[in-house]
Amino acid sequence: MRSGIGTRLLGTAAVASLALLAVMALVITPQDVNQLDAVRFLYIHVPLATLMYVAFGVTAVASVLYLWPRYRARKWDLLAGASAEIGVVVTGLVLVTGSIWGRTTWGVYWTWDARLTTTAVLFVLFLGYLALRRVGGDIDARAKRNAIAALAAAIDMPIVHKSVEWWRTLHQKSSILDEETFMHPHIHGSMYWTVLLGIGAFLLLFSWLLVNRYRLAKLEDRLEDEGLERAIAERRAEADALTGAP
Amino acid sequence: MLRDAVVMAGKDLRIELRSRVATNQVAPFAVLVLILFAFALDPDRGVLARAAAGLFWVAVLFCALLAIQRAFTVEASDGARDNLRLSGLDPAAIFLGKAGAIAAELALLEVILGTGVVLLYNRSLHGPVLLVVTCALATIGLSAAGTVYGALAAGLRVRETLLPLLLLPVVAPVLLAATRASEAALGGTTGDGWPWVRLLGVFAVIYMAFGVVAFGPLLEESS
Amino acid sequence: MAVEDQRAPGRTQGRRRLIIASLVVLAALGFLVVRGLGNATLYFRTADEAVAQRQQLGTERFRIEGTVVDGTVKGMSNAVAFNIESKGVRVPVLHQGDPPELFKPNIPVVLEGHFQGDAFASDRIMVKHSEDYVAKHPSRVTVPPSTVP
Amino acid sequence: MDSVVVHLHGAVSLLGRFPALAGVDLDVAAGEVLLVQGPNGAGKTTLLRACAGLVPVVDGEATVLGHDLRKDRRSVRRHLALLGHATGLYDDLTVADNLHFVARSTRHAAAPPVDEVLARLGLAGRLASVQVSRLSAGQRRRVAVASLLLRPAQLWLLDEPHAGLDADGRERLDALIVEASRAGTSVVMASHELERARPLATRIVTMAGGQIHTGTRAEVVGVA
Repeated sequence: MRSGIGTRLLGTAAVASLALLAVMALVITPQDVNQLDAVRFLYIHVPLATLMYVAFGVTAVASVLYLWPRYRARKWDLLAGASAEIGVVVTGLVLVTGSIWGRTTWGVYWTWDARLTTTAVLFVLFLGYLALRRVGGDIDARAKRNAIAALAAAIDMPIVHKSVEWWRTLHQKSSILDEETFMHPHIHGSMYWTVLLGIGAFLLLFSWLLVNRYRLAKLEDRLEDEGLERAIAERRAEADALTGAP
Repeated sequence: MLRDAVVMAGKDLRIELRSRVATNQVAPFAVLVLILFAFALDPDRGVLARAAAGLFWVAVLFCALLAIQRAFTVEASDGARDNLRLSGLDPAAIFLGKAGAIAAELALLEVILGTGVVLLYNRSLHGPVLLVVTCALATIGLSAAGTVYGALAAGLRVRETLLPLLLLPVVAPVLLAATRASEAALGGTTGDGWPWVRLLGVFAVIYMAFGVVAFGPLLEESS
Repeated sequence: MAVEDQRAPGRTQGRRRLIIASLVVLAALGFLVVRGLGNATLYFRTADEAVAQRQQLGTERFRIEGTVVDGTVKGMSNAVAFNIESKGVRVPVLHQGDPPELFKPNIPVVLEGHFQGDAFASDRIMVKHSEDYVAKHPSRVTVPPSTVP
Repeated sequence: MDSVVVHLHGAVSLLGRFPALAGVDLDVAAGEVLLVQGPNGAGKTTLLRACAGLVPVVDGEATVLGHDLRKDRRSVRRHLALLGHATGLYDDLTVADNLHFVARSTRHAAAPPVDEVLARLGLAGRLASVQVSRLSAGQRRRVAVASLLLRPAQLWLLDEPHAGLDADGRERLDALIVEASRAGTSVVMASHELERARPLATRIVTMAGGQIHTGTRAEVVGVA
């Protein structure tokens, strides 16, 4: 399984849009009236945060599909794992970029407000999930265990979110996904388009990473499968050796 | 199913009764945690009183971890898991029974710890109803989620280290909500506490439902 | 052996249980979403709420939020004094230490500290930004920073 | 009534990635006492665990007591009894506690009372109220054998049943096996102690390399 033309195009598109994003974010867009240059964190922090939800969303959906007997296939487990791995890295980056941005604008690296706490819990939840994935055992048992763990973490998320949303936040509200103001965005002119570009660029990057990580996982899995057929043959030969000719 | 659950819970509680691990090890550990907090924070008496609710629930959480580990170590030994699978007990009933036994142990520990908080931390009680409801729902939630994750980690070699990593973030809302509700109960502003009780109720209901469905597959995997 | 006919009910029972459990989970989450926002006074209190609860708060530590009133900011050596306002209620603030870089009049801030007399003694200023981003030198009108409704 | 209690054809079971059963063919009739012999690692234990519905059969046919194990390996379990290497007893409970738990959880109406079962294995009296952790290995084994009697078993799966038992315990066990088979219970036992197990068996098969070899050739090879 070599990477196909589609994947390569995807990779090229991701790199190109990231380059465009860099130019837009760092050169073309203006300073913010309050935040000055610090506003440029917007173009990386918001896309990363979007990616985080997408990645864990893919993990949750793939886990449901694995547990659904009609759709059960090992690929869903591999996809869930691949997406969660990227998701954890992205969440780490969300926390880092958020902290730096927070220090320059709010004046603090960290505060226990709703949004920050939820994200931190999300990070640890899926860190645990990845640790569980690395524990060995029978392949199908392992996949089922992983899927259950992912779902248990996923249904915890709305609870965590609500439990901390009863706090008011220091974090600003959503600027993009606000249906009332969708046509009159909270973000001004070129800044708005740059955020959208950023989300698009990072989604391309995510798809590219996911495709490659998933393909790698699949190859590893096939390696084990091929070993299995050989193992059955060897096992039978073991019997023949003991009982004379086959 | 309920009858099966009672059989299972009865067995687990009988094990605790005979081995006395809960009373001889976990309870002293809980009191020790309280004393250590008191020792560390005593110079600033105000801090201790203000943090009492949080410290109480952190101590409960530690004990819950120990109780869950213990509940599944018992099953992991010497083919007991096979016997459980062969027994014909409904997996949902096994879940309810185990969670029930853990909840009963935790309830006992909470009484001990609560007395300790009143004595050591110098707090008085204003809203007993709120406090009792909070403790009940938080305990059910903790044991339900803990039993799910205990079973998840039970067959694994690394369960001692994996269980806290998996469980603690999941029960973070319980810790938060129970602390806030208990603070309200201790401080006399019971009105502030009820929304948190609602959250505790939702958490307990969700993990009970999840455990009833998920325990079958969890018991199956790992041989 | 009367096993064949035992299995079928066992299976449908499992499926029914799964459906009921899923409904319970969804209902519980839905309940949380609909009824969740009971009281929202936990991360910070607005200036007017803090004044209304002045007696109860005593010298307890809490977070307070309000917009910095223009013309009240007085810098001192290693301290700054200003007023914050929320719903027409003003609270005088004395902050120990340097304010963050982006601190200026007419923006909402969250302060950590406690009441000292009628003034609020703060030791941490966090600048609260709105979700509005506006270019620094636009040809259009700037939107005033919003605070909690 | 189906007189074939166990029917395996080309059954494959994996332990992780290892094919412990590599295509097993086996039929066991009602009331039969089958002895499975074979060297260590031949797959005897996995065979018994697969029949008990504990290890999944991933390929071939597998029907036990009328249950297709490839579709559903859970519902067969309450109809059989397995005596494994591990006794599966709770160390902190007493002998009687353990048996009471088995009796209550299986809910088998026709099972003899626990006291009677204790007496049959020579565990009545003082021993019954001793914690299992204080028992000797042989005594633990007896308790595990006792729990067989509390299960509603149409099929007994015995893995090295004689191991660890003293002469008296072996006598009692042999009597139980004979009695059960007369009552129509099928018994499949894996054993290395052939001189003990052979007289009990109505049929003997040999296992090697995850497969069963029936007939004379296996007898001739006589792997033990």
